[in-house]
Amino acid sequence: MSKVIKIDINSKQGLLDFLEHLLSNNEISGVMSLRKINENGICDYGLITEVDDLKSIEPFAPVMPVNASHILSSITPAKKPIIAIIKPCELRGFVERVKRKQGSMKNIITVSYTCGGVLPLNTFQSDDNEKIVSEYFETIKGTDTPENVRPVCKACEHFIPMTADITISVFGNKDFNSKSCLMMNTEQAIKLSKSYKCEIVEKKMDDKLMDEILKKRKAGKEKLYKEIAITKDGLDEFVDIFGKCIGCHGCSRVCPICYCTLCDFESSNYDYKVDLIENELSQKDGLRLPPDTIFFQLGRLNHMSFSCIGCGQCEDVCPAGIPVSSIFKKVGESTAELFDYIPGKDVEEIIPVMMIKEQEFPEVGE
Amino acid sequence: MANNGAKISFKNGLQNQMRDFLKECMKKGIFDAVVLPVRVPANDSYAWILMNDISIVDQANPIPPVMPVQGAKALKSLTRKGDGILKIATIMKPCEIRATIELAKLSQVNLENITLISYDCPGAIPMSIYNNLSDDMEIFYNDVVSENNFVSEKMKEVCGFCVDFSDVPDDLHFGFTGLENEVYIIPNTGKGNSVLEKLEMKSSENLSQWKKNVADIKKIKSKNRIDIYKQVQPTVDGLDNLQKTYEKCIGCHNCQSACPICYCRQCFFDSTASEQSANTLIDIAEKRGGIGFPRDKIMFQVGRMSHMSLSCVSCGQCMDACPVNIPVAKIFSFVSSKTQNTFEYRAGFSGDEPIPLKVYKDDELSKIHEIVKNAESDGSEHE
Amino acid sequence: MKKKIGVYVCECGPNIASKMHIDKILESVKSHNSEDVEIVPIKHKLLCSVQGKKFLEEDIKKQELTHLVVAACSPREHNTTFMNICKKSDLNPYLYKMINIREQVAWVIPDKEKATEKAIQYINGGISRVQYQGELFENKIDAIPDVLVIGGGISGIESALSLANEKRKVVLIEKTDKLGGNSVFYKKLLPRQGAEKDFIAKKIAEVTNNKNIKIHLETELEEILGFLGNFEVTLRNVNNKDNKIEIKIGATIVATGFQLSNPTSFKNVKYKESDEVYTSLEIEKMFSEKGKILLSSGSEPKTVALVHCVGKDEKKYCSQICCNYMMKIANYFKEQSKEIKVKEFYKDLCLPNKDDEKLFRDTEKNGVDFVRIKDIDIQGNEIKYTGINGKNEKTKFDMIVVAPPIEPKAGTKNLSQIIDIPLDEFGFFQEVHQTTNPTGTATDGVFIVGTAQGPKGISNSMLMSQAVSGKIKTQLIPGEKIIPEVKTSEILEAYCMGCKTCLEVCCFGAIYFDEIKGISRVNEALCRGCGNCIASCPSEAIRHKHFTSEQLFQEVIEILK
Amino acid sequence: MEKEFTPRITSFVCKWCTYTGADLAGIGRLQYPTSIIAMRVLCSSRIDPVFILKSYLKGADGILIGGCHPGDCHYETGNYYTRRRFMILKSIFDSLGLKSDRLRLSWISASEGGKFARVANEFTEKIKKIGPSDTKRNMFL
Repeated sequence: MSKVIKIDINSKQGLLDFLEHLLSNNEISGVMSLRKINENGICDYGLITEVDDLKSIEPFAPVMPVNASHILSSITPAKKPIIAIIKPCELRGFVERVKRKQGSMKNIITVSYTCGGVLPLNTFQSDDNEKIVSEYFETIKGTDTPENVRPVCKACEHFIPMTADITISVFGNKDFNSKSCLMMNTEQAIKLSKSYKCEIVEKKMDDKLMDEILKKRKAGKEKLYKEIAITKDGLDEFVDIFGKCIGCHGCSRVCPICYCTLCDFESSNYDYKVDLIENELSQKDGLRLPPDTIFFQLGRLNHMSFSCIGCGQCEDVCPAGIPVSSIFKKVGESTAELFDYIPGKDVEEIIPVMMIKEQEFPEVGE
Repeated sequence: MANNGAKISFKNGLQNQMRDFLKECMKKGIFDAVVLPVRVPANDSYAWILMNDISIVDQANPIPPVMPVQGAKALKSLTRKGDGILKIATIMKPCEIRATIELAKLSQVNLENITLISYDCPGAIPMSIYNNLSDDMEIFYNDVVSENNFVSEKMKEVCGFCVDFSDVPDDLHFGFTGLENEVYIIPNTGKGNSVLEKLEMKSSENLSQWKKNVADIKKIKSKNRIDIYKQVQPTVDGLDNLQKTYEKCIGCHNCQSACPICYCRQCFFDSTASEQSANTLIDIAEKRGGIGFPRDKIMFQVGRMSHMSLSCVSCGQCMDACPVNIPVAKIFSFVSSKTQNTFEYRAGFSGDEPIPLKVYKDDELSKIHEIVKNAESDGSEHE
Repeated sequence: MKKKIGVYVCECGPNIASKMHIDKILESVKSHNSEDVEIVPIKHKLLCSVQGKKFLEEDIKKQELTHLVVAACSPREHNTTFMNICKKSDLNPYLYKMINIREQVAWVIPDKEKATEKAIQYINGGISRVQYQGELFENKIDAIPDVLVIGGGISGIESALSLANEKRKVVLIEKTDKLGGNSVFYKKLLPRQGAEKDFIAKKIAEVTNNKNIKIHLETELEEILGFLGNFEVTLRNVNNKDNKIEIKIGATIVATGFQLSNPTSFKNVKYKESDEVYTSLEIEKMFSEKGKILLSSGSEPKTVALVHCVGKDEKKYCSQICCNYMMKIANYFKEQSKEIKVKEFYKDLCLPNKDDEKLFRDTEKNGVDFVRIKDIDIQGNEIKYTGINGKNEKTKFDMIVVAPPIEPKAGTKNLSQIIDIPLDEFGFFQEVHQTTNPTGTATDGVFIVGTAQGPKGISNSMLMSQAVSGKIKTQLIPGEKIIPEVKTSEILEAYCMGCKTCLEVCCFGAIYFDEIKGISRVNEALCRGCGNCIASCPSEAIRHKHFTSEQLFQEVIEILK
Repeated sequence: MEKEFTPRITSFVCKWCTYTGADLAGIGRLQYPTSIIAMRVLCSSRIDPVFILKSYLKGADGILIGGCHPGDCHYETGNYYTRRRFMILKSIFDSLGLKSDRLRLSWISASEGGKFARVANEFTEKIKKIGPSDTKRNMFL
């Protein structure tokens, strides 16, 4: 049970009203949210500090131009309270970044919502934006995930925010367009809302409904994993998947987990003297140039897979159309499972590579 | 450019002819290895493969319908740390050769043991189109090559206005514009000459007809180019327009990493030097009422232009890699035509011509004196 | 500059020569010759001999080698030998690489052809790698030879005494108001320890009078910072915590000792204070003070039970000393009066020292009964036990003496946090390795001696103290500088993102966080060069000197050829 | 008949335990195949999984990591990290259908010369059974 603010206007307006109140009373210094930047519906993330500018926000827009955790990293530690309205996977991404000291939860009040999925950038930014988006919202009033969202979204089981201070019910909320419910999950949120005059009730999330969505998502996951399943041992299938990689490393740059200034795989460690390459050629019929194109994928998996939150950003920016995110999500689940780790679940949890347990994997090494 | 070349007639298609040519060279020990595009096992793309086995050459396609990785990048990965023992030849599209030459000037490629071969280029199909329809596109592109079609509309937009589809300072050039079932092998350098000599091929054929054919296509492309630049110009005119053009930019910097010229290990615009602290960002937001993310979209784009536009070869890779379909390549082509004109420089046209930013001349850029003078007099008026 | 790499293959007498074709090896390494590299392949009968060393030293100079590869025995045997030769020949010793073609080739591969092939591969790896090795310089730093000893028990006293001299001062701190620790209460030491109570008293007098030892009683450690040769230490008075002393020392010995566990904390021991049940230490105290062991009523006990192994099952370790001292106590009774009936109950007898067996036989001869038991219950003055034959018995005694396990001194946990040395599962200080390095700790320059490390008798404690003194004497020679580990990690500022992963995985506290720049940095003095941090860093922002990824990779590639 | 397949195995072993164990195998004149060439590092935790990957993709048929037994690490806890990292990599291999059998982690102490020889023999046999790594012939890697 948590305290819930009820407002009898649609969810977006309700949230807006709440934010306007907080901003104009200096309870917070800014709001970070998706906002519309032109009449075609294109959105970017904005940090808004003026009450008048709040009107442009599109807090629930089903698009992810950037994984917001990147932005939160750049504006934290914040000296004054900021409300960040982000998607559940972005929040989990941020939690993972905070664990790696790439951001701070200090003064960040997170607002998130049950998420119906994100449309690929190209779908969202099309000329039919308005129509596509309204269809999207119509669909997610029920428990079905829209067909045109990112493939990983259809397979996402973590559509309920894990650590948000305030949760809003969007996916599966049939009253989305008539009522607003802001669930205050933490002391910080309750304290913040004290000055806001409103009806407060005790309420719980509709577990049955959420279970129904979860069931469908699980089925979606099964389907996705079947599509990308590797059926035979050996390199061939793996090369089939990643063979078209052009080595642009766009996936790693947009990844909320990849936080390095310079990716190891772009460092001079991977520049070879020509005689080394020629020597390798002497043992093989042919050699791909640039070398290590596919190695990068395995290497990146090794560095971050256990923290992969499956946001799908990598897949969206891949110019070669590789199902990066689907693969990474699947592999990530297997590596995280080794340590009973759920990325983004708890900011206090230590990432698996930073700690050890003496009594684990007893069979390994023998 | 040479005035004479060797002429070969062929029956089984140009690509086969080119493969045979390479195989012959390898058999004779003229080249130890070649770098060629090979279709990947899943058939949905091409990869550059360095091969020394003649039988593998048959798997390669010297004129591939797409350009997933700019060839200059492949050569860079091979020879950035110097030349090797093997004599290596490569067949690449003209823009790839030009980028290679630019990179050589920046010490990113070592051409000592490399023989560059190019051809009259019919263009490349955008990756996103090829990816899903690769088999159809193969057939289509084969027809384009065999029909000698240099103005197909299915190609990347930059290809449509590429006036340099044939002009390229390669060692050897396969010229076939306007010819039917025959091709000129044109030696443009000493290296190219010696290859033909070793093959005992005489380059005695006069090229004037072919050159005229090329010039005809060039005319069409030139016109396209003027039209495109006219289109582009207003979209980047002034800060507001620039902002509007780039508003979709998500800051992924794919354009930069796909660019053959951007050779930096760490882009300046990704480095800590370009980072702003959280407090600074919040202060800016408070002053302006709000800020958008990612930050510095224009800074990155214009900054990148300032860094590399002099060497831009308009290969279009940036546009292919852009996940939000910003016409980056058209803009870069437009801007670099201006910057390169300023120094009467053409990127990748001559290995001997130094990159303008590496040298200076005493008596150049007379215009700037006027600009400085005008600025000064403006200043004095205000005083 | 052209690299000139000497490849010296040692025949090691017949050890290597008879197992492979050395000339073939010498011929094949020439394949590395190129425009930039010249290989000088040379074989020698026995490079580690006096002549061999002289030859190598002179040849490095004569040939003007820039790099050196020695293919011989295991580096465990002669790495240092050849490094020293490099130094003598003005070749940076980090431009040399040793290849083990004896233990790991000649001796494991009987087929001569195959052995040759493997040796070539192995040496090729070395040649490739050595070209990527860089010069490293041993950075000499000043070192303070003085030592801090924590704990004024017998281990601490012995450590202080064996270290202190004109050139090396010792600071000895003790939490209580007197020196001597537990042993000060012993009436007698065990027979083999020879001396009587005087032994302890004499040691205390010696340490008190030694002008090179400064003793602080009622003093504890507040803070310790630094590394081997350079520790900054703050001490404070136990009663007045503001009363602080700051000192600089080069090494620290932890000798905090033990205490006996409270016997009533074990489930099979139940008695009240009024009951005639004593711990061994209480008996020692009583005997020392009164000269006699009496019941609380003042009369002499007629029947005495000595119970070993109390709480051993719960503690899960053997205290090692109880059997010995219980026999000593049994003899106290017998000396006091032959009439006293003494029975010793034990589960296992622990008689590890060479004259323990004699003690046992003498005690038996003295009329002491030994009863081996499976289980025992002490309820007041009554003992219920199950004999080895499975029979249950019940007997009352006038006096019962129990030997509870020894356990780490109270405050050990607290100290472990201050000094940053982990404790083992039993709460004793964790040594580096029980077998190979029982006195070392995670921090170079901090040692553990005596029962602070684990249960042991006085003789073993003395042994440890003297051993550690020896170690310190060789590591910190007055007037000489020390050379910290050269093969350390270094963090490349530009690449570090400050995620602190390396900081978490480092066991030696050698990485700290630079708050201003928001990046991690290495304290090279503390770094032991294991390389764990390097593998933990996804950005490759850490470089392992002498084990760089590039160097290792060169070797891999060559071996994969 | 085809030439006998001699696997190429890269082995990284820690200086304190496994390397010493390997020496002991030699001192005891135990035999093991030429495929194992032990590369000495100070601690098994130095072995970045990326290194294992690199070896694999550059044509190693097998990769052997040798370290001290858990709890015996000369650097206290290094090998526990080795174990975690190894597990992550193994899991990735398994999920992608790459043969994780080609990777092996073994705890071999300084006194276990016999174990070193046994592991070297066993692992080589196993790799022989699996056959040459397909990384060697795949030119699209």
